[in-house]
Amino acid sequence: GCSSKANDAAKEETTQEETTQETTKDVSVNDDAATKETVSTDEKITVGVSLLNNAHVFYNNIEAALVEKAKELNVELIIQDAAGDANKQLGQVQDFITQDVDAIILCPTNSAGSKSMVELADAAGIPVFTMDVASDGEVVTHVSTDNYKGGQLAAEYMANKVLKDKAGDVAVITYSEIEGCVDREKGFTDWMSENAPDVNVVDIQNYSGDQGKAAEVMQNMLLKNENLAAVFCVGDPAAVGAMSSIDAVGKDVKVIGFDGNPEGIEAILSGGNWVADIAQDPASIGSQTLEAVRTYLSGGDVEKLIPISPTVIDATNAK
Amino acid sequence: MKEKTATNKFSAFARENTMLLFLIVLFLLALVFVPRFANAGNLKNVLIQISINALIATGMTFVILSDGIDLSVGSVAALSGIAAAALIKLFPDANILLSMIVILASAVLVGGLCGFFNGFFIAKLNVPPFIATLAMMNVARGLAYVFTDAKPIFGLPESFGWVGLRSVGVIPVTIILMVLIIAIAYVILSKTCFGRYIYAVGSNKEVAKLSGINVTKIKFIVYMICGILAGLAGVVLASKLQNGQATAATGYELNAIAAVAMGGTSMSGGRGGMIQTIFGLFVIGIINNALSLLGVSSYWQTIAMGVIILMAVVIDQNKKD
Amino acid sequence: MKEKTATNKFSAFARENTMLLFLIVLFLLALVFVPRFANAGNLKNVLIQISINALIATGMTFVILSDGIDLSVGSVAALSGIAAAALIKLFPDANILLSMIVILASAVLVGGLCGFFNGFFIAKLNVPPFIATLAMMNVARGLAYVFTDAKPIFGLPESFGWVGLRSVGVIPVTIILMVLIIAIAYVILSKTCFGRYIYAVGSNKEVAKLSGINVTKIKFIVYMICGILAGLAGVVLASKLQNGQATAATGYELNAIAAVAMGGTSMSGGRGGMIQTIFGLFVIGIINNALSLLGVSSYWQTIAMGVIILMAVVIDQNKKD
Amino acid sequence: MSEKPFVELNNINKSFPGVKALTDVTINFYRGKVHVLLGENGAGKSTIIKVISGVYQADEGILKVDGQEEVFMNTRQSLAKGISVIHQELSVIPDLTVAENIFLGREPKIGKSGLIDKPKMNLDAKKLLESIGVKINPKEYIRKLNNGDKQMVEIARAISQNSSMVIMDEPTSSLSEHEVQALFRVINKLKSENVAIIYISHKLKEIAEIGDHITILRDGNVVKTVSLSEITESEMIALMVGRKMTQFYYKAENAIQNEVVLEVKNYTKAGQFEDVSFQLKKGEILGIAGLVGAGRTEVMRAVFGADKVDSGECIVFGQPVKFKSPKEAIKMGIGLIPEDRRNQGLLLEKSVKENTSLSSIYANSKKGFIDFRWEIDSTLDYIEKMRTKTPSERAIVKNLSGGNQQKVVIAKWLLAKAKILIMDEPTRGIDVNAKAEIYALMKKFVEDGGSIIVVSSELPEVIGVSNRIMIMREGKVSGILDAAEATEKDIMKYASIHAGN
Ligand SMILES: Nc1ncnc2c1ncn2[C@@H]1O[C@H](COP(=O)(O)OP(=O)(O)OP(=O)(O)O)[C@@H](O)[C@H]1O
Ligand SMILES: Nc1ncnc2c1ncn2[C@@H]1O[C@H](COP(=O)(O)OP(=O)(O)OP(=O)(O)O)[C@@H](O)[C@H]1O
Ligand SMILES: [Mg+2]
Ligand SMILES: [Mg+2]
Repeated sequence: GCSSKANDAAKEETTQEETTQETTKDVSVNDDAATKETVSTDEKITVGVSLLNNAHVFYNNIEAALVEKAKELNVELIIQDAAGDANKQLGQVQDFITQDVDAIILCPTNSAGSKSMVELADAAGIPVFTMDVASDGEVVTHVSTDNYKGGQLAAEYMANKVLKDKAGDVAVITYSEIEGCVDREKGFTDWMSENAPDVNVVDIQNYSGDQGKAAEVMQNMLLKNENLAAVFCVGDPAAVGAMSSIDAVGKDVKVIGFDGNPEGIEAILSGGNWVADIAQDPASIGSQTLEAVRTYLSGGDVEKLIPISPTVIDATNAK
Repeated sequence: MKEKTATNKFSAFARENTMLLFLIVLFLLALVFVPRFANAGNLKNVLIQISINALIATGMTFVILSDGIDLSVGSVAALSGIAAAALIKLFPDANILLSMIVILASAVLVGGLCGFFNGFFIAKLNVPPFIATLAMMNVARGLAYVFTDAKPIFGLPESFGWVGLRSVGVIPVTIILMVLIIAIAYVILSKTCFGRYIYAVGSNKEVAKLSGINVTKIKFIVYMICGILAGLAGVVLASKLQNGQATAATGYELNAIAAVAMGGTSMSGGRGGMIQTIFGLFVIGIINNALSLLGVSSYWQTIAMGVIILMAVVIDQNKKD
Repeated sequence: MKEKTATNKFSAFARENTMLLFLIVLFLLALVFVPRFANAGNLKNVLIQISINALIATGMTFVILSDGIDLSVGSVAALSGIAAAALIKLFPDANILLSMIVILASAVLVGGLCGFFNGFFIAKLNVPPFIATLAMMNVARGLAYVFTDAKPIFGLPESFGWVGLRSVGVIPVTIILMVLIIAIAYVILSKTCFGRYIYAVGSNKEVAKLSGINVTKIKFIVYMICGILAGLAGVVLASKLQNGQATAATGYELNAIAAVAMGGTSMSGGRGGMIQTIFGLFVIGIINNALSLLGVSSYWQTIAMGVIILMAVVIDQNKKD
Repeated sequence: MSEKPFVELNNINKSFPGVKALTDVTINFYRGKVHVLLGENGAGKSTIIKVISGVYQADEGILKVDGQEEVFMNTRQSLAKGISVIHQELSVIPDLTVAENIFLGREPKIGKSGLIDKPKMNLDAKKLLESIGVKINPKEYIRKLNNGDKQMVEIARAISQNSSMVIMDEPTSSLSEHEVQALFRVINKLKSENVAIIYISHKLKEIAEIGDHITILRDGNVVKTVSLSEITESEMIALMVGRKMTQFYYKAENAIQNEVVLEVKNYTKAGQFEDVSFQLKKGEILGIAGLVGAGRTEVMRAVFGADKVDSGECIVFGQPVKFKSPKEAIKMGIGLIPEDRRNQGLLLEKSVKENTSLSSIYANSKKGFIDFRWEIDSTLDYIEKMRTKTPSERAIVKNLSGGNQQKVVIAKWLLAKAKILIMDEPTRGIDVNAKAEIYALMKKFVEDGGSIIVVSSELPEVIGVSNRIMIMREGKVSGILDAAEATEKDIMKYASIHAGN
């Protein structure tokens, strides 16, 4: 799940307000609550889901949670994968509208791009819920991990528990093509510069989502920075790649990952250099979103924003 | 006896037009087996869904017919979309006309410039097309990231969405644009001397040159056209999604090439054309739409797409024996 | 007078070997301007870093020389890596020998099978290579996802990492493997009949056929080789990263083709070879390494890579005038 | 002919879409004999060869080799039965060396290793080439050779296969006299080794010199098979054409006017030609003779703007020009019929129509839009005028016989209204009848005010059609003769390397 958008709340609020003003001119966006038909709690409903990228385990975990929860809530799911392509996602939303679903759940490929999808759905009277990445369009509710916060957590853990005396050289392996990952990077570097003046972020390199590339980047980092003490990887695949290079030269450089994928947890438990991971909770994201859908369609109220907090996993709490 | 000729005629027609038959069979299968496929709204969706690829594939048809290839189209589309988005932000109150001017200008300037460089290296400096456009693919994508710092450019004026989102009457502007571009391309390729020259260059450069065709110029123009159409696809995409983003249109080059090649246009130039590309676009578009409506998992969609493309081409190939 | 001949000889040599000179200049520039580049450890790193691409590019050289292309190599690599990882999980206490057997078997079986299908469609059913391997690219990647559900297969025995992570003496196994494969490929292509036949087929299929060469068979084998080497790259990658993952090696086909083509091997077959591919691999490898050591931002790295590849080819091209 | 034939054809039929190429063809070929196939372009000669060698399979009929019925599916199978072919279209591989081409598929190996024994291969190739009297470096890449040398390489390959039958489909079309004599020595040697030879050529003199038996074909039918001693040249022509031919060379004597339409002064290009100067008058046919590799083609390409020159001037219709591309030359009314029609003259995959109209389509377009009516009409017009044998104007030129392909190239330039035609080996591979037609066309062309430069390695042709003859040797002009007085001997004296200074 390398892909959320961690706007600070203020920014997000204003964006959404602007949006509202603009769009009301043409399409009725906000008043779908009034026009919406309520469904009784046990009646079967159909929900279209477009996930950001099924190539990432994170979204598969969300999907698994959705499927699990769907049985419980008597929901029929139509799950599609946007493969990171906004245009493809738009096509899927169109298809959902054709299929006349009762609600749409999106993991938007990007915030701005999903606005028109939300508008399309609104025009067809179908409520939209977002997960993971917020939309600039007006949605019923948004459920997500705070990536920026996650980056801060990683920095905090590294400064306090990994480095000696809150000092040393550290590096980041980032994923520059993905907004959410850049937010993690920012959360990390911002926290360090504010709270740990003796920690130097000496290198930031991109792995483009490719483990193999992460291994190369790590090799070069190790060579460049002899005193490197720790690396923050914005995704677990980056950490896997980094670990292979660190192990190969046998240097003592600690790694903190992000995602909370099983391979990361196993590595932490095995007591190697991969010492901690920032875990998201895809299962909660999935199940809470679907619950919100059910509640909303039955006429209940739902929060506009349901935050799912990231947590730190290390040897003390990994299982 | 009469019957026999009828059958013969049909089988001759079938042999000549396997791709059309394949498309018809596919369409009928989808009509029968895919719920809601036959819906008028859905057929419109299919058209909208193929429109971006259609614009790129049209440019790609020119390039491939001339015995070239353009791998940079996806990146060029992204860069043009970004340029359009960045430009329109200067005019927050733009009306539709101004928006369209900005959109067109960005497509023509950015796409045209990228195409110009491709053409320059390929036609003038003899760099193999694969390499020149691979380099442009990197450069354009890199510039897109540098320019946006990987953040989408959003908060665009309403009017910017006209071409991507609105309709004239019941027909979406995107579809009108697509039909228009395809029609123009068809006419150019099959009715004009310039089109004929493209085929000649694609068939045999040396012969074309000795017959008095300015091969360098033709190649140049072909890459410019492809660049401009990629740019157009990029700005339509940006309009549709109401933002400009560096990751946009990633991998679209392969979709476009697939549409061109599976229709039956030869990858080594000189044979094929827009009709073939239209078949390719529809086959791919219908498969995508149908599988999506059927709710097939994305993994299986990938596999099915591969298998069906292969099937179409195998059937099409065997008629030639 | 003597001097003049020396200069002449040098300039003749330079004209013939621009790619070598380009590589030398690049290397010297990196030595001088890139801190820590000259480090022995780093030079080893460069070799390790190009090794995966080298394996794929070697197979790609065979295919391209025969006037084909293989877009499926990245997907095939991923699928083979997954197969190896899944297989080794059955033997948690595997020693190095067993691990290596598993690794080799996976590469040969999965890669070979994918190559077989590519070869079958291309050589037997006359499907254009671009389409056939594009289809395989989709199918293999789709299968990789279906098989793993996009979850990495991890928790592999220590011994599995031997080929990707360990060294024999000071030399990493990966490098040894790379050198071995390149050497074998070089001998096959330039010293054996089979190698000559590949050039003949790539140069002119019709004539090759008239000369009594079994063109179908040659094409078949070429895709099998490419598949197996892609598979090998995939298992080495899995060994290096100690897991098998469906997203692995995405986009590696373009890297491999770039290495082959920029070295000077003709994309339309018949001309070029392993020497050219080695140049291409090193130029790309050194640029990547140097830019990374210089701490150039990834966006600019993309751009610089595009520009330098283009430069190399332009210089190389102009010698021919 | 009491001996059993090596290859027997019994009632062979073969059709292509729209064409019946062979009808009930029955011929026997014997060991130790040279059997000539003669017929107009498109008569079916090459098709017979391709059926025998397994490139095509007969629709009906029986092919027997050494008394055994065979259906070859590819050339590997026919080769295995001892049948070697020198195909009409150059079939050598440009990206391999001479030696590699000769031994393609039969490379000498080091032990059983599969590694090629390159030194042995190069040495064998060298010996072989020497034995047929040509000097070609076995390590040279084919793409660097001229067509004549490429042809010799093919011949070397065919005879090195130690076959029981060697088939030669127009082997001499790109050879000069010297090489032709070398080839004939080879053929005689093969005969003495009891090899069966099928020989196809449009050059009647050669046929008479080398052949034992002859089969004359017309429209895919065998007209007659006789011993060569029992037939005269004019009988042959009558049989193949179906009528008597009265005139062969058509020389326009009185067309020449005083206006100089083209003047080349001191054309020089390093390594190719040096100090070439000549004039061409309106209504004149200037022949250019010389040995293979004399640089004639290079000069003509330079005049046409296809290649650059280092120095020199060119004046066209009184106007000094420096063509940067053929396009500019064409604008001034120059047309070039290249020597290699398959690679330089025709878009092989395209139709007769598209090829014919290629150079004039723009001039006859409506603001860039093709005038399809004009295209069809003018193509049909030229098909009729030139008697091009093609199923329709939409037929793909690749499927036309060689001679008919050449007619399409000529039609292209006639349609483009060229005022100066440069014809490089215009009748290569063309039957006598078509030749006569082309000569007639040339005559008409100059009489209508055009001028022609004709490059030809066939001395009778240069003498027969030209008004003046320029002879080149090793990139230089070695003499200019008046055709009315020139003899073959004179020309050879100026052309050959040993003569003079
Ligand atoms: N592959 C093909 N497809 C269609 N028609 C063909 C094909 N090959 C040959 N033909 C036709 O068959 C006829 C015989 O052709 P062939 O090449 O045997 O003539 P030829 O006697 O060798 O003539 P030339 O002297 O010009 O070489 C011609 O009409 C030709 O157009
Ligand atoms: N592609 C090539 N590469 C290298 N040398 C060449 C090439 N083509 C021709 N030559 C050489 O250039 C010289 C001139 O060749 P050119 O073909 O102009 O001669 P020509 O008089 O027209 O002979 P021909 O009778 O073969 O047409 C010859 O020495 C020839 O070997
Ligand atoms: Mg013939
Ligand atoms: Mg010549």
